[in-house]
Amino acid sequence: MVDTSVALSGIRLDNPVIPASGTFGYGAEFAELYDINCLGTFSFKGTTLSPRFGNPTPRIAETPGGMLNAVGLQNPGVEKVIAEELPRLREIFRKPVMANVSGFSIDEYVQTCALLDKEEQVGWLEVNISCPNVHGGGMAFGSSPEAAAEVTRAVKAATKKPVYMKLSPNVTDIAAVARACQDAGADGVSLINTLLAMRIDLKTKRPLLANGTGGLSGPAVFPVAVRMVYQVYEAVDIPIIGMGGVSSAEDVIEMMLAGAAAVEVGAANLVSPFVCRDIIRDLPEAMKKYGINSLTEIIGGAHHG
Amino acid sequence: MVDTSVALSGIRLDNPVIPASGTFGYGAEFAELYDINCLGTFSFKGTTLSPRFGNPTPRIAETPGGMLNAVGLQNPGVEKVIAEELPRLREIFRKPVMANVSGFSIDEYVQTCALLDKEEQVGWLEVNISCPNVHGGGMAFGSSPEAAAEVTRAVKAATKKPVYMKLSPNVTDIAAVARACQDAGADGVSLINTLLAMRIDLKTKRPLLANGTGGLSGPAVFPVAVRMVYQVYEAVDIPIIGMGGVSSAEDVIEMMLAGAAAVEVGAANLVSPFVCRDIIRDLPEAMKKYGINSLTEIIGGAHHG
Amino acid sequence: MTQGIYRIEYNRRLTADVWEMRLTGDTGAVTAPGQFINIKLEGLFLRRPISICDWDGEGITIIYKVVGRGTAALSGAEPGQDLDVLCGLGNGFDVSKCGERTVVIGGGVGVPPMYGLAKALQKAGKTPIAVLGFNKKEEIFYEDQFRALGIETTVTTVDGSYGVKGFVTDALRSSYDYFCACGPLPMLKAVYNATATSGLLSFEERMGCGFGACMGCSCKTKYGNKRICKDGPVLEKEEIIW
Amino acid sequence: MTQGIYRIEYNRRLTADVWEMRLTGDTGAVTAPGQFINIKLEGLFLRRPISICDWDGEGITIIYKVVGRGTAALSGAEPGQDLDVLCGLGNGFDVSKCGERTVVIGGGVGVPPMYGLAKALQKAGKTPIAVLGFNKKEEIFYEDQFRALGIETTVTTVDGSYGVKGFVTDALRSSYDYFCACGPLPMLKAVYNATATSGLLSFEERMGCGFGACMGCSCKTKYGNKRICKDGPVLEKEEIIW
Ligand SMILES: Cc1cc2nc3c(=O)[nH]c(=O)nc-3n(C[C@H](O)[C@H](O)[C@H](O)COP(=O)(O)OP(=O)(O)OC[C@H]3O[C@@H](n4cnc5c(N)ncnc54)[C@H](O)[C@@H]3O)c2cc1C
Ligand SMILES: Cc1cc2nc3c(=O)[nH]c(=O)nc-3n(C[C@H](O)[C@H](O)[C@H](O)COP(=O)(O)OP(=O)(O)OC[C@H]3O[C@@H](n4cnc5c(N)ncnc54)[C@H](O)[C@@H]3O)c2cc1C
Ligand SMILES: Cc1cc2nc3c(=O)[nH]c(=O)nc-3n(C[C@H](O)[C@H](O)[C@H](O)COP(=O)(O)O)c2cc1C
Ligand SMILES: Cc1cc2nc3c(=O)[nH]c(=O)nc-3n(C[C@H](O)[C@H](O)[C@H](O)COP(=O)(O)O)c2cc1C
Ligand code: FES
Ligand code: FES
Repeated sequence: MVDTSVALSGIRLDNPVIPASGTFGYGAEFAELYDINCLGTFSFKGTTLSPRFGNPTPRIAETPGGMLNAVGLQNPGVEKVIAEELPRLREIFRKPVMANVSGFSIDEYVQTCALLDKEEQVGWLEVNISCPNVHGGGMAFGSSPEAAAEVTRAVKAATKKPVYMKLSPNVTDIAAVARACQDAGADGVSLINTLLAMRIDLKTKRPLLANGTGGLSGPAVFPVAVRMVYQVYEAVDIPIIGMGGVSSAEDVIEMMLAGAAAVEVGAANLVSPFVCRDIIRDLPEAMKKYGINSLTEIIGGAHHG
Repeated sequence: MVDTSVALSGIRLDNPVIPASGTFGYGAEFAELYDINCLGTFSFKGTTLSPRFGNPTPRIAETPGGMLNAVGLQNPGVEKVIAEELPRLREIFRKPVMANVSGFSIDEYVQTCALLDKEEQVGWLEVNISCPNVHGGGMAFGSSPEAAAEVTRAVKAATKKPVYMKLSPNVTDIAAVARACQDAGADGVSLINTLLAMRIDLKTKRPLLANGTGGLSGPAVFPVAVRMVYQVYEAVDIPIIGMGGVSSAEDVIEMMLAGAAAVEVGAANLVSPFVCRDIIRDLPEAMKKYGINSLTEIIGGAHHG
Repeated sequence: MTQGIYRIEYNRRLTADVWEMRLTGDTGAVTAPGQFINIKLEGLFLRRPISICDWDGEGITIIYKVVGRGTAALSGAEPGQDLDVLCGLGNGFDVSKCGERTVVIGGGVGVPPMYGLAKALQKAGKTPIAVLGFNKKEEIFYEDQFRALGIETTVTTVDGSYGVKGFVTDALRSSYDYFCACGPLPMLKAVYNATATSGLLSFEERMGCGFGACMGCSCKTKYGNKRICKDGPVLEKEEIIW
Repeated sequence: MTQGIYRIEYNRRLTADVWEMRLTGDTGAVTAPGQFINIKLEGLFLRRPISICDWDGEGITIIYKVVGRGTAALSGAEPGQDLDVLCGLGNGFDVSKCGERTVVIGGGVGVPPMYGLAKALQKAGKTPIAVLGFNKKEEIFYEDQFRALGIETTVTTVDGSYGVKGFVTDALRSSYDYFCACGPLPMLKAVYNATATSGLLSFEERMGCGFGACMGCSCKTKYGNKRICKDGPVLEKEEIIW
């Protein structure tokens, strides 16, 4: 019997597989398809203080081996999430959930986190300082170690839940940002968010997305994500949640060897709605194939020896 | 009749298609396959002052929609390039060639460029300050506007040929680096070099490439490259050579709409050795399909309107 | 919604660039006309959404126009080949809302879902009439199939090369008590403005998932934000903000 | 080198994970045994290099072991399917350098190029002998084909389940005046050390292009830097730095 369990800040997960924020809503669409209690946990849709419609459409574009999105953090706002989504979630998911939070000012991050801090069902806060699809916020905080540290400190003071800072890959030195988050008290880091990208429509000769740019994710970014997880692992001692292009049990193992304590799966859910269930099903066999008894033991394995 | 010609710093190219440095050697392998005089020009293998063997193997890995390389600038050194490769090239290519130059100190860049400056066959210098596969140089110069400007100034003082600075995508703000190059006298910028990335071998549980990390290129990076060309176009007035994942005539047009005055094709040459010839063949029909009479007229077209 | 493997029974050209494909497989998830399927194609990341034109216990008929890489690949697929399909997506047309004499209006590749809808209306004991709009004679398809249902069918062509010259709105002459429409945005707007009755309109949007997970396809309505893929593609005339 | 479309004539299993495939197409670019082809597979970016086992005017035979996604896809390919192939890559074995009594030594999937080499040596009027190494009896392939050439053939198995127990070097007993070897690196090293004569060794390396353009496969030799794909895969014993 292989052991797929891992731990994130003292909370045990049956397995490291976590649907990524923005690709799993608040769980309801997938609960219609399979019992989502098989998941390690999931990270719910990026939630902000006020309700947001997000960007105009088109918000989605296809790219080689991946996709662009410029959803722009559409969500009903934290109060409605607490009042409506979490009670609904309780019916379909009995594990602690990861609350993904975005903001446009430090104050907003703090208020949103403070409200979610009271929710028993929330296991961790994943603080997104890396959304490339909203102007005047999001990614800016993730672009410099100082700003990232400032958000971290402020949020940490507002909650007792473990705080995972979600980092942007659109930086020269992601390890420096991760280290700043750790020094400011973060319990962990999550990476990567999407790579800032663009497609142009040859027919209209204008950017395809209404927002101009969008965030690239999917298999195309996998090797960039592995590299960043690997670099951050050398820079910090807190757990890393690795993501970016993961679509198979093998990808999960590769991400963990690079240094991830758990792994999120994003875009793959959109094209293969059962992918997380299937990855969890496939993990034990893949572990056996590569001589792995315990996933916890392989975290950062590529750094040793 | 559509017009595929473009100009780079006063030198006219029959078409904007340029095989990218490191994927076309010094032309000989491809001249065995087709008449390479159909090309706009080509950028020869990154050349350094001294001969280099480069990194240990494996240097190559497959990724979803792309590849990693960690060749590490293997080349015979500038003197041998001038003494042996350029005379050989003269036999097979009668157009000005783009000389791609790397270095590990400003002095090395300067010396190498000064030597190539004397070669009539060299039309442009493409100064690579963005190689992610060599330690203690290369990418470091491309990671900060100040360092990039310093190399630019030094090289400009050493040559009368137009100087194109080749930029790294592994930065927070590529437009700032491009602007610094322009301000320091660059005649143009070339982007993008490869994205720093990694694969891990599940069997050995170690990084697959002997060098650890490598550079990601191929279709996977195309939307990131388009976005960066678009951003740089808004920041500078000098010509941009766009590249990253280009594999078809449509991709060339998309890159030019984003702001590229000419387009390099890299990884695609390795898997489809005739791809540049085919792109050049396909361009007129693709232009007609999208109502384009002159490629020069569409440069940066996605920014207008 | 279900995910399943569907076998191509046939794949035939209807016009220069419009194809009809019959897929054999589980249709248990189809609950209403106007729903769509989402097709995975080798080498492309996102699935391609195509409306269900007709369905029965054994399979589904779709009609698609070749516009890009995905639909081009689809047109090259051979009978006997298997496709990975998400089936039964979207709300579809609510037949119970439709009147006794509902006009179903299709434009171009908006025609296909109207065929399944017309059949469903008949099954519900109603008497639909059809208006099908095309650019020109060569692009017309499925007129005979509508007529074979015994439905009063008017075809319009923009260039007047066949049927009524003009747009679908130029053919809304017979009396009707409800309308259902699917087609390009300008057509939907024209129908919205030309019709006096209530009705249902089916929309398109670029989709990430097609089943409500990504918020890629959201639009604002008078009834709140909706996802075209899950809360649509069919919206009520009354909720549309134009 | 040429790029061409090759049709799969057959694709059959030789052992649990080793397959033999015959490809029909232009073989004009093949100039020597030990050259290889580079195969494009749908959904994979890099081509996959596989040695030419045998060839004639109509096509090529290859033998490959399923080790990853590419070779797995190859094993699923059906007769009649077309493959995009770069043909005639690498230097191959120079038969003129070989002695009258050359021992051709193959280990595992290093055996295939030795078959074409053995035939070429015979054609050149020489009398090759063969030593073929496998792990165990179940993994043996092509012994009969070598014997059918009328060649003195010794098979070794590591576990002794067939033929000589041990490694290929344990079977280098007959006298020989030259050797050619292809197989895993440890085998090549052992052969290098065990042989007293000159010889040629064929190497593997991860490749970007396979035709000398990318410097992905370089190695250092006593004669200077070489690209395994273009200046190799066959190197002379004397130039190898070990
Ligand atoms: C609910 C719904 C039902 C549809 N039903 C039909 C139908 O029955 N028959 C038919 O011919 N077409 C239909 N379409 C349009 C069809 O989805 C597109 O023509 C198709 O996706 C184009 O794919 P492509 O790869 O050929 O084009 P590309 O332009 O290469 O596609 C690139 C990306 O853009 C998306 N895209 C391009 N055009 C559209 C579009 N018009 N709507 C949504 N996404 C688009 C693609 O899905 C893909 O993600 C429908 C669209 C939707 C949303
Ligand atoms: C000149 C040459 C001749 C060869 N001839 C044969 C042959 O006749 N029969 C045979 O079974 N195998 C042969 N190989 C090895 C064969 O190329 C690999 O087994 C194959 O590429 C694995 O691909 P994959 O997708 O199944 O494995 P994956 O591990 O998924 O491949 C991932 C990447 O690594 C590369 N790779 C993996 N293993 C090797 C390897 N051993 N050598 C080079 N690249 C590798 C692949 O080409 C691909 O780019 C030869 C290799 C070379 C270089
Ligand atoms: C449609 C879509 C919406 C997303 N929304 C969010 C979000 O609200 N908050 C967030 O932190 N990340 C968001 N992301 C980023 C993902 O959580 C993830 O970091 C990224 O997509 C990389 O993983 P992947 O390659 O597996 O998709 C979104 C991604 C997609 C594709
Ligand atoms: C094998 C390989 C070698 C490369 N060597 C160089 C080099 O020597 N100098 C350089 O400036 N860029 C080098 N590059 C980067 C390419 O020129 C190009 O910037 C990059 O690959 C992006 O383009 P692509 O996606 O079309 O490959 C190399 C790329 C590859 C794949
Ligand atoms: S396409 Fe994903 S929610 Fe509609
Ligand atoms: S693989 Fe490209 S030079 Fe050998």
